[in-house]
Amino acid sequence: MNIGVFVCHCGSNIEGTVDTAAVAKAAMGYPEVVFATDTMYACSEPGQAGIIEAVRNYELDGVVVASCTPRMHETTFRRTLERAGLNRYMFEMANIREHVSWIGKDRAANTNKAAELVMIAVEKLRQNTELTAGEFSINKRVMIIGGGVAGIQAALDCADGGLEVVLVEREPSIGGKMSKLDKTFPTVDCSSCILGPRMVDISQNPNITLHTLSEVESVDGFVGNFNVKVRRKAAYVDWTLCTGCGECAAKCPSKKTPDRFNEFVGTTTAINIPFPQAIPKKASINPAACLMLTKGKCGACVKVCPAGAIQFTQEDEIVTEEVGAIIVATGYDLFDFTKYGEYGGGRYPDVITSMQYERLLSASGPTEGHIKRPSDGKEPKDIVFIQCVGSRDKSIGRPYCSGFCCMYTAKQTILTKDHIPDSQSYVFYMDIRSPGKGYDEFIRRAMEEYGARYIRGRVSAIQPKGGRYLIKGVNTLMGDQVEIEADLVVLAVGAEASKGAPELAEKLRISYDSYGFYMEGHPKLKPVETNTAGIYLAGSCQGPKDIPSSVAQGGAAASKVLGLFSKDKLASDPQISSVTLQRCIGCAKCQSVCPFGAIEMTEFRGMTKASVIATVCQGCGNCTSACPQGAIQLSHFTDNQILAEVNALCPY
Amino acid sequence: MTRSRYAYYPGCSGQGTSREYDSSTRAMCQDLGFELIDIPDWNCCGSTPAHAVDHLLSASLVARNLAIAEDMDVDGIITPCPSCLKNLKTTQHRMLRPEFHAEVQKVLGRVVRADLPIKSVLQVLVEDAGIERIAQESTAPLTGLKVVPYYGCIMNRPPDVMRFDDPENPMALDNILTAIGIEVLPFALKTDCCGASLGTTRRDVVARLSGRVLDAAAAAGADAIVTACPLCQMNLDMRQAQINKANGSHHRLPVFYYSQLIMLAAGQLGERIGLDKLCVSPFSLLSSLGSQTGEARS
Amino acid sequence: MSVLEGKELRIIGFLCNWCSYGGADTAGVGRFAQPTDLRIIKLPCTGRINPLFVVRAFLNGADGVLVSGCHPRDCHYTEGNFYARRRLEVLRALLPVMGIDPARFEYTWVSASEGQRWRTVVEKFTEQVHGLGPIPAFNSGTCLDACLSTAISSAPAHAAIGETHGLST
Amino acid sequence: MASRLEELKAAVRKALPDLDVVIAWAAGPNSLEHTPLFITSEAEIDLMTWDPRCSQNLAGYLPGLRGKKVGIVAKGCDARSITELLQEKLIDRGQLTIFGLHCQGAADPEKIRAVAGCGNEVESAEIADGKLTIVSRKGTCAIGLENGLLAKCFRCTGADAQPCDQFIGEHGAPPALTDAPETALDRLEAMGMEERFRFWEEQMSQCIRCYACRSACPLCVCQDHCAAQSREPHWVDQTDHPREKLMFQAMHALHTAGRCTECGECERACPVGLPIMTMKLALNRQIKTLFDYEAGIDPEKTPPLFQFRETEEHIKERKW
Repeated sequence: MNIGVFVCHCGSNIEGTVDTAAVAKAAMGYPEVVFATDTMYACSEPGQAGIIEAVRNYELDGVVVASCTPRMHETTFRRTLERAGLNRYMFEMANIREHVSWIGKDRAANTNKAAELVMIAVEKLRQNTELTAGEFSINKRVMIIGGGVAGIQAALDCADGGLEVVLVEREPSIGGKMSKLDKTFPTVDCSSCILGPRMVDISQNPNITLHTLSEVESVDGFVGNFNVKVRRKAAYVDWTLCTGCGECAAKCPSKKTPDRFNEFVGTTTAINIPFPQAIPKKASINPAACLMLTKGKCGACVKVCPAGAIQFTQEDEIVTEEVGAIIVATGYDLFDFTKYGEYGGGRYPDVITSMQYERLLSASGPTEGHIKRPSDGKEPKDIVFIQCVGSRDKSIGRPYCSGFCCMYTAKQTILTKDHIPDSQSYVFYMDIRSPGKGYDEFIRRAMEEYGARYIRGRVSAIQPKGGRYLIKGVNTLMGDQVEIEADLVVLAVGAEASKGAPELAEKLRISYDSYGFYMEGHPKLKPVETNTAGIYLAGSCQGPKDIPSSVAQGGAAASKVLGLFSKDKLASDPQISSVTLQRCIGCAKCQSVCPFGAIEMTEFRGMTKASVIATVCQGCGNCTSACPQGAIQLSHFTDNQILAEVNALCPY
Repeated sequence: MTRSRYAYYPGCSGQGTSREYDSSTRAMCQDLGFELIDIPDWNCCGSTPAHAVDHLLSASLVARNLAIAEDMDVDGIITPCPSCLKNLKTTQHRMLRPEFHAEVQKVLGRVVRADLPIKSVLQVLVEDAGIERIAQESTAPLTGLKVVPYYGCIMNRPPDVMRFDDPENPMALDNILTAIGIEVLPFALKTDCCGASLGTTRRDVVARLSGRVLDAAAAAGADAIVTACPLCQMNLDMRQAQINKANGSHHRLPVFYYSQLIMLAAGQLGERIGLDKLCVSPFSLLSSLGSQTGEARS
Repeated sequence: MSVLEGKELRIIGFLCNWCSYGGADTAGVGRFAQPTDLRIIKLPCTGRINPLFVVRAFLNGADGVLVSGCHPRDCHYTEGNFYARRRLEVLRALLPVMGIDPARFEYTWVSASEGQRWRTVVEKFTEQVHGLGPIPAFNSGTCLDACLSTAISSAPAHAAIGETHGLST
Repeated sequence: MASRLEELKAAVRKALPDLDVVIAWAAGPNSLEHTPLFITSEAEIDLMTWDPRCSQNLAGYLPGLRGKKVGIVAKGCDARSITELLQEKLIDRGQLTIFGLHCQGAADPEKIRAVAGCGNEVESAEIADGKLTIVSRKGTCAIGLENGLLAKCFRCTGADAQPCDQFIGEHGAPPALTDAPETALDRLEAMGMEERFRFWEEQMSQCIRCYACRSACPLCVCQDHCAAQSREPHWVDQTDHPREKLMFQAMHALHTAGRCTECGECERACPVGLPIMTMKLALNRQIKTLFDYEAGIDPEKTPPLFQFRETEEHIKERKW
């Protein structure tokens, strides 16, 4: 093997503290190195030309570049090798910038270190093999998990792009959090008026299969060929028959059923359609509240249903969907404010969450859009809004900013004034965060046109006082204590990861942060990708987002999928594991530790042998570490390559 | 219940303004089988003034008491006064820092381990004796009495130092009082400040803060307020007239120490309970509850 | 020996490509000065680390070995570091029995963003190893072995290291 | 004993027709240890024997016989190896018939020679009621059996074979043994680090690299593919140097970590008597404390290094 070594100056970045010429000189002494030189900018056009020329002149069949981190230019140089007619994998990099010249001043020590890093790169390269990416076909269907605004956008864009779409939603209707909102900032236009039509489009688009009241049970397979089991929970209503007329709800006797959709302000019936614009507009029964399902008597709905759709015997069913990509848009949940003792820990009826307040504001809400105190139904005059409840607070494990609370609080003060002209809103805030188009102007309007009083400071206690509430806090701008008496307190509760997010992440094999939000592929450059090929993120499941950003991400994720599906075949990374059959004794230890189920046990001349499913293997090498006799090896990270590096560094 | 032998730190007020708290506490502990041994030659904990000016000074004042207690072969140190408790525990907390620990020992000129458990009498009551035990002891439950429990602001704060009960909505007193037949009303101002340390310097503040507590108690429909803190008790009881004057209110709310009520419920009367030491007389209220406790008058 | 006599000790780092190698890069980009002893071997994942690599390094005369990967739950391959943690904890028990001071070996988790933390780890570990000094070397071995090793040490690769070493003195 | 043996023979005789082979023990050339017996025909049954000299763990032969219907005679400790092999699906329970025995300890020839001081010229030996009577050129001497047992008997976790298809005789407790002999691990832990290193350097320089330890280990299932003798991968080189021999011992210990049942075959088989179980004992101890796991107990469990917990309660990670 003829190896060429190129030691980069990177201007003065490396040359400044490393004697690159000396490193090149040392490299000439390494096994199989036939050419070594230092070069000003290896990645520049002339630099790459130099490499190509050397490959030709010295009949190199392997190249080592000592420069910056491989994360920076590995692909650049692999392409250079291809242009020179070599296999792109006959290449190794020695990181002598980030790991040497930038972290040490001692030129002698740096030079020695750089020379050794080049040496281990050479030792590794000596045992590299030419690799070629394999190809596999893809199933051009996409599954979208979560029917909130992000999921809806993604679904519509994919469907318009001609893809078959499967949309899975946990609740009986799509719409997500947005469908619960009354108005949206900063335009104060009606939430359901802008979301409603999109929801209808979903139901009418022939390319979209909708599974509501459904959850993902398990996910197998890999990019291009996922196999997803979906649990369709029993609605106790045959939706193929149900016309959504609502007769059943009208007659249902158990009227005290807690109303999930209305955030438990007000009640609903055991059988119901969550809200007027629900998609699909189908009734479903809450088994915990239904007299028939709990006590075995009633059946009022059966009597009135003109379609005869009620089916108390209905059971969960598992449907299997085969898709090539998955977009996760499972959204967020609201922080449980009862953790805050000083806000009454949930003991005071008129201390409510911002989402509950939205329902009070909403014309389709439990109060037909009249703001009434939950305790006595009176119209509140003085309303205190407290921001950052469950945001930016280390003490309760929520150090992050939920991003949208400042804006929706301002919106709610404006709506409050519209509903009750003689009302007064007070807002306790820490900082105002309104970095969006028209956002800060909107906050100003709330303050200046609608007279919301903004007080910079935290609230120390909420105490009932003669049917009202005394809110004690501090005004950090005035530097004194404030006390406000109010009829209603609205807590701007922050966003937290959707319930069950970690469990879903494990099924999908994607990673999540310590708060349960899903990890994007790269914080800047891969905002909607995950580290698992073929799985994308949209909306608040990746971190709190307002509607515009969620919609944008939904679209972005869709375009990623369309891009992925624009090819008929996908290339698989060839740096994967492979089995030496005669060494394999079929003990299946590799199979048991593979995180991706990429190893299957097969029969070979009557013996059990492990074999790697090339398209599933992600190249982590866990199997290689687990195989006692080293029968399964991860190419380009084989035992011998790593041993060669160790032996080079520690020659006894 | 295991043997409990405690070093007892009465605190200054126990010698003066809250004699009845001290005596009823001792009586209560005796009945419940705690062995209290006064820390010999104990000194003032420094209360609020000391730590306001110098942490080392305030810590050293406390540490001397800890040191003495450490020679006593006891299970821990207990005190009825939350203010003393705060100083004792804060000092112990601060002395977790080796440098500070060393400094304090230098000042004292002796070794202080500062590792004895330090608890309020209330905490010991709940944790060692237990609510059931107290319920058993109450032979003459104070049925019909309606009270609000007032814990004051420092009993459970700061939580990571005090490590007892909920800082925002404590329940220890509520549970004990309920156990002895008293009706405990929900009370949002449980942990508000009464203005304690400003008692002499800023009466207006006390009038406002303590006044609010009295108003809220009355509004809640309470016959009386129950405290576990000499300073709270003093402000609400001794200064009640002042406060009424300042706020134009007309409260006549007896302010009990919980220890007094436990003893009453246990059928104990007389000197040790010191009901006669309360400024707002509780006797008419108690007699209205029926003959048994009414005899308290005698 | 290529180690700069009296100046450096031989410390080998096995780093996962996704988190810790990136963390080391971040430290570099931040110009966080670090001791020069460490030589980093890049692996896809800590799950690729066979504890025997560490044993081999020590038997070959490494004075310290440092393993670093993604924080638990952040593994690029979701599970690799969980397996690694178990394997390395078991290794931790083997080393002292072999007469290799366990303080010569550490494993930790450093994310791609934790450049500052990486510097701390490298500084502390290097200091720790210098505290222990060079690892005891085998002094026995047969004549055949002796011949072999002289043969090896006169092989070109090591001659070259000799030169770079020459440069440094 | 005799009656037990007859019971055992009867059981084997009954089962033999449905089996390809039964692995048992026969009196060996050396009267202090019995040797394996592979029974394929009725006639061979009479060669069987059973007493404390049946020290060898026969489980090691099972993976090699995979695919055949095999019967095996097992002591309590042997059964742990069988459990481990079952757990790793290296043998098939359906193909296996286990004749379980209650063991009162397995004899250690070296120790006996030492204790009895009879050297290698043993002519015959008799075991009767806990006593071992040895006739050698030096004359006749008797020692208490408990003084001639293998070190592992002092760590016995169960004298009765479990799992087992046919149990011969009554169940019972392990032999009541006191003052376990000092192990190399005990000695080692009394030393400083460098001293330990020198200890191994010295021990390993005696190793003749015969790999008897590997061949005897019932869990060394890599057979002809042992990584110690391959170039791909090339973990150990053939240099005759303690470093390489120690490397192999470390490899054996790590490959059997969480799988080793401490059956002691490796040490028993070592012709130069090196304390090569030491590392394995240390690892097992660590595995017990970290994962509360012992190998060869429950065939349903997965060895600890082939699974994980997201939060490992017993692992204290270093905070930097």
